[in-house]
Amino acid sequence: MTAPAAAAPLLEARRLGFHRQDEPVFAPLDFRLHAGELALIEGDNGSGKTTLLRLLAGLLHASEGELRWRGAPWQRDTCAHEILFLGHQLGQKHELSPRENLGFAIGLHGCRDGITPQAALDEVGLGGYEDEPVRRLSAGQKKRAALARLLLQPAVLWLLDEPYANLDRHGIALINRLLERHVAGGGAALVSSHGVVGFHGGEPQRIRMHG
Amino acid sequence: MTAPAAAAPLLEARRLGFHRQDEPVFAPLDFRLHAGELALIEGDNGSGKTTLLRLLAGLLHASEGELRWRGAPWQRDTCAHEILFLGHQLGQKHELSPRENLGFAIGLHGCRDGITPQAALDEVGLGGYEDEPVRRLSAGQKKRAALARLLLQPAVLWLLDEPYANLDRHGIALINRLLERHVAGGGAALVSSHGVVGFHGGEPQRIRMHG
Amino acid sequence: MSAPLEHACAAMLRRDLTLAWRRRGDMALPVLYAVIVVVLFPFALGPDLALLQRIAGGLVLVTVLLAMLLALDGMFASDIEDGSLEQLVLAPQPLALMLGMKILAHWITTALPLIVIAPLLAGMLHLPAAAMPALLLALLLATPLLSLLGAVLVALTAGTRRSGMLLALMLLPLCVPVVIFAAGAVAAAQEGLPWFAPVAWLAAALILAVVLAPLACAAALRIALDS
Amino acid sequence: MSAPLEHACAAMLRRDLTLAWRRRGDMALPVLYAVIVVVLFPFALGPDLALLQRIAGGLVLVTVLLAMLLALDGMFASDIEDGSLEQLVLAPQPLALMLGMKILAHWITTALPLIVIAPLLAGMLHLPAAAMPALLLALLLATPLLSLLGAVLVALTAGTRRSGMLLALMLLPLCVPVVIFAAGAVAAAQEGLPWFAPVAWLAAALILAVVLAPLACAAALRIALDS
Amino acid sequence: MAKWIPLWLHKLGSPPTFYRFAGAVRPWAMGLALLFGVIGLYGGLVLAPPDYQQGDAYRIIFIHVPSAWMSMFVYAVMGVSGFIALVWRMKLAEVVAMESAPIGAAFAFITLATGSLWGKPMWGTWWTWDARLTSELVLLFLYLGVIGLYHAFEDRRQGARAASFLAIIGVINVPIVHYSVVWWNTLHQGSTVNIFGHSKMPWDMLWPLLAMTLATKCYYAASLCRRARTDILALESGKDWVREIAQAEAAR
Amino acid sequence: MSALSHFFAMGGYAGYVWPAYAVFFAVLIADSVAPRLRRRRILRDLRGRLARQTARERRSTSSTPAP
Ligand code: HEM
Ligand SMILES: Nc1ncnc2c1ncn2[C@@H]1O[C@H](COP(=O)(O)OP(=O)(O)OP(=O)(O)O)[C@@H](O)[C@H]1O
Ligand SMILES: Nc1ncnc2c1ncn2[C@@H]1O[C@H](COP(=O)(O)OP(=O)(O)OP(=O)(O)O)[C@@H](O)[C@H]1O
Ligand SMILES: [Mg+2]
Ligand SMILES: [Mg+2]
Repeated sequence: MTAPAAAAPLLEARRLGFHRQDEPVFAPLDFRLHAGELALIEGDNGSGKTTLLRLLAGLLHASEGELRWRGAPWQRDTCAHEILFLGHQLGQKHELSPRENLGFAIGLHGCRDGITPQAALDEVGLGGYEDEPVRRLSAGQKKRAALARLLLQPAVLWLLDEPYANLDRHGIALINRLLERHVAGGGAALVSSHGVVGFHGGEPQRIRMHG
Repeated sequence: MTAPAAAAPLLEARRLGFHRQDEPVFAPLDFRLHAGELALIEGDNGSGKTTLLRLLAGLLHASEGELRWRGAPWQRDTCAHEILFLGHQLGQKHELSPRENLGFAIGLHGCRDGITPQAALDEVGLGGYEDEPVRRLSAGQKKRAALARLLLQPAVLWLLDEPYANLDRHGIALINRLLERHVAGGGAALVSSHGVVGFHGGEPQRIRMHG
Repeated sequence: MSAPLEHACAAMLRRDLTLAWRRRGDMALPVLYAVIVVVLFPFALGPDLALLQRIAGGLVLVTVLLAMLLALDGMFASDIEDGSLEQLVLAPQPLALMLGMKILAHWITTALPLIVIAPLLAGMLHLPAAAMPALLLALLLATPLLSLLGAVLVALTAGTRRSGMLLALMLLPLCVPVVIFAAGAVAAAQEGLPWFAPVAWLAAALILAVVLAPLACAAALRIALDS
Repeated sequence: MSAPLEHACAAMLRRDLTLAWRRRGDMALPVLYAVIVVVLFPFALGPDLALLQRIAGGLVLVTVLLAMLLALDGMFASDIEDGSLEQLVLAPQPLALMLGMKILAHWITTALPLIVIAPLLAGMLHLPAAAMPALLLALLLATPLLSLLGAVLVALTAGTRRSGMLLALMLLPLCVPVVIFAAGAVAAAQEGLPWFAPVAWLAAALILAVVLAPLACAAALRIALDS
Repeated sequence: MAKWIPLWLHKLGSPPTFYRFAGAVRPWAMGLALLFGVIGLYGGLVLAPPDYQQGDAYRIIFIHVPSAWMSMFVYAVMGVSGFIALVWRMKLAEVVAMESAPIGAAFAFITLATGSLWGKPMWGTWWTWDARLTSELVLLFLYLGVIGLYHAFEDRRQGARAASFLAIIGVINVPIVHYSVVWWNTLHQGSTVNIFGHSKMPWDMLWPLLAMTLATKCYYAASLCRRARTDILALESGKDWVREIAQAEAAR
Repeated sequence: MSALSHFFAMGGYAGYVWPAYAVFFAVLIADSVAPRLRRRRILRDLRGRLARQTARERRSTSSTPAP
């Protein structure tokens, strides 16, 4: 079962656990994620999906177990530029337009080659709303504005917390399209979701949370 | 087609429209909702579902058309105590516990007979979290805490904006159960949603929004 | 079916007081702010006792009123953000009354602690004891007046992006007369003159405000939220 | 692949300045606050010109620093609420540098306007022209010092329920020496004495703070967000 | 955790072991504190002669100076253990740092109060804004800030880390308190006691002062042990050994 | 007697010396009592929690598990 050193998994969790006030939030987890793989995080409300994703993003510190990145212990500095985290809070400034918000994200994270913010906004279906303040967008449009980062930001691992919430059919299809393209291009993604995913690029790995 | 005066629809919209900066947010709408009926509001992101629900709740003023309540023109004072609105923002104080939040809602709106806040919290699956500050709940748990109001607050018409978002399977089933019971008891509900609804109490009316 | 009025009022008051207690760190902010001002002034002016004593009454008054103004800005902010103001507007209760309760809770949690420590602050600045009753009475009348008038303005700006500047701009002209009367009373007391007249003016204004301000506040809020 | 450092810094600065401009109503609040204080004081103290002149330097100084402190509390608040602080922490850029840029933007948007109107305020209170350079220099040194030190403390309280009181409690000991030195310089200048020494102390402290505070701020933020 | 930390320290780092260890140390420390305290007070209040300048008012020195030293010493301990807590995430260091803060605050408060009570007859004022007095006040505020920050967090360990950070930043104030009389010319007395070299103080005044110093040190150790034990109980309340203690105490 | 009152008079500084000592002892006693009370509270809370927990377990084992 052990992979050869050359094909070390992108991300590997070994009995990973997180405690709040000295109580474990979820049972210790073991999983591996290779490049080109998608994993779904499943679990009921309050089972710890968000907590796990924040842990993997580096916002929280594991209380027990180990996290490895490309075979070496996880370290913020080596993998910060390879991870993209999108949580319940979208990290958009409501006073700025989607375009301005993207501009800032690009300044911080850099930009993929061959795509412009305008093209990304068109692709997520916000053409025409580029210069509207985010405050004036509907719930789903806000989400789409945040999703545009997926297109622009160079990252290998996507950590998406309930990306489907608030989106309409087209929006859900959009996410699936983005995920398929990302995985086909050698990326990996961890996605938490309650809904039907309808992902066509192969059967994703499933990580079950028990709160 | 016109209903007799005795069975006037609970809510009736006649060429209802809302303008922002002199532009219509959605095409003029006509619909009727009788007691014991459920209506789904469908539409893509940004098509105006939230706007419509806020309009019906009385938070916004219609720019054109007419809104009638039990056959008479809609008036805040006559129907405020019959309408329950639950929007994207849940109206929960993060520093208070679910129980305290419910206590306030009861003080403001009164309470149905034969149910206590504790029973309502148990039913929405927050037993054990009654005294935790809402801030510490997960996204789905926050939603459930807000849904407990549906059980407690005496209201004929429910206006629910994407109630399914962030909920797990049990949560979705919970909402369907609540809706079925409400409708069977002579209530009415307008629900906006993108997802699969899986409502078993008959085929709901559908209101299509065109942004 | 719907809740009786006195229950609704009690629920409103209880909730806002509980919230203030939960956020007591924030609640203590105006008090600490006032203490900081009074502690810093002797440093900034040098330890000249007569000078401090001379400005004590005015300084305490202005400081307390400013500390209140600071807290005013947030009166509805968190309620707007989490949608509970919408729920209040939709509730089958007279909005003006509910807002009156909110204002009362706000006064209790911000102004009352300030009034309690005001004698202490005045003492630190060596205000003569003779002027103390005038100071307290002036504060007792001026602070609810400011709370009430401020609430109307805050409600008006609620729909905007919390424009603090607008608020300050509109409040300044309201503050000036209040400060003039209140400071007038304190100064008169400090010099041993009768100080009844300015206090009576304040009281009259307060009675008017108690009746009218909640109504105006409710109307302003309905206008501000309608977009 | 990842963005070059100077681009990231520019993006940070540009975003915060744009945001401040969009919320310019809030940005003007400290300035208005300072103006209100300076306008209200003559009313509260009575029109005694010599008295006003005597306290002018200290009053302007304390007012400006307090106005800054007021704005400090909100330095990271909105970024925490909407999750953009998380994104900043996760970005592959040195956090300390990014926070340094944020602090710079904060200083530009809150302190700079205050420094610009400070001569006006001092003039309104009839501060002698001889003391003006000392006042300006003291403000130019004291305000960034406060911004930097304050940012560290604000970062530490970022994970709590934004306890304003705690912040004030921790800030007070920092303010006292800053005010002592700054007011010392102004007072010396007003009396025609040399005022170089206190200003030199402020400058030295500022240099230290510029180097260390962003690092401390980054460390504090990482601790505060880890829950 | 780093390998160079000796094994016994590592063992002591386990909460139940430390709980028992602190329980064993505490009575001895408290006994020594009382012993030294009684000796020092007798020597200071009864045996030592009045000062030729200050009369009997100088007898405040026997509590003022030991408290002042303790306020600084405890801060140093807090800073060091805070540093260990931050770098190695060691639970016990967090406990020591956070439980030192209230004790240090108590000593800082005593210093300020006794100093004021001494200053009134000597300088004619309760308080002036001189450098040493101000920096000691800042020290008290720092203690209060640390305590407040610790309690402001919901997660106790996170709060401990944040407060430790603040404590470390505040360490710069300790040398300022000590050297303020050297760096600025002030009203407050300069150094008169020099333990290793030649003191300016006569021996029959000096030895009670040293006895009181030892007494306060021992008291700190005792108080810290008791507080740490309590805190460990709270932190480990989910563990079996704490439950046993709870049940045993109920039986009594 | 006079020696004792002489001692308590502290050469005219009694009003300063004794309050100083009083502060010293009052603060230190408060400091040592506080953790004792806190310990008692912690253990009481813990026993309450244990009692609730066992009651809940007994309830859940006696009643049939919910579907
Ligand atoms: C509120 C007022 C006072 C405060 C906050 C205060 C604070 C301190 C502090 C922090 C120390 C320890 C300094 C060190 O060892 O580095 C100290 C030592 C001392 N204080 Fe005070 N003090 C106050 C008033 C007084 C007064 C009024 C006197 C006597 C006239 C006095 C006499 C001394 C002496 C003799 C020492 C020992 C100095 C040495 O040998 O290092 N203090 N005080
Ligand atoms: N900030 C917090 N402080 C304390 N407890 C928290 C906090 N956030 C979440 N929790 C608790 O941790 C547990 C896991 O929460 P988490 O948000 O990870 O769940 P989730 O799987 O994302 O749920 P959902 O599907 O509802 O989003 C929950 O029981 C929740 O109450
Ligand atoms: N506060 C506002 N100010 C100005 N325009 C707004 C505001 N809120 C929404 N809009 C605009 O009105 C339109 C309808 O928005 P609404 O929120 O009603 O959509 P929705 O159907 O609820 O969408 P979603 O499914 O994304 O929640 C959108 O185009 C949106 O950009
Ligand atoms: Mg979640
Ligand atoms: Mg919507």
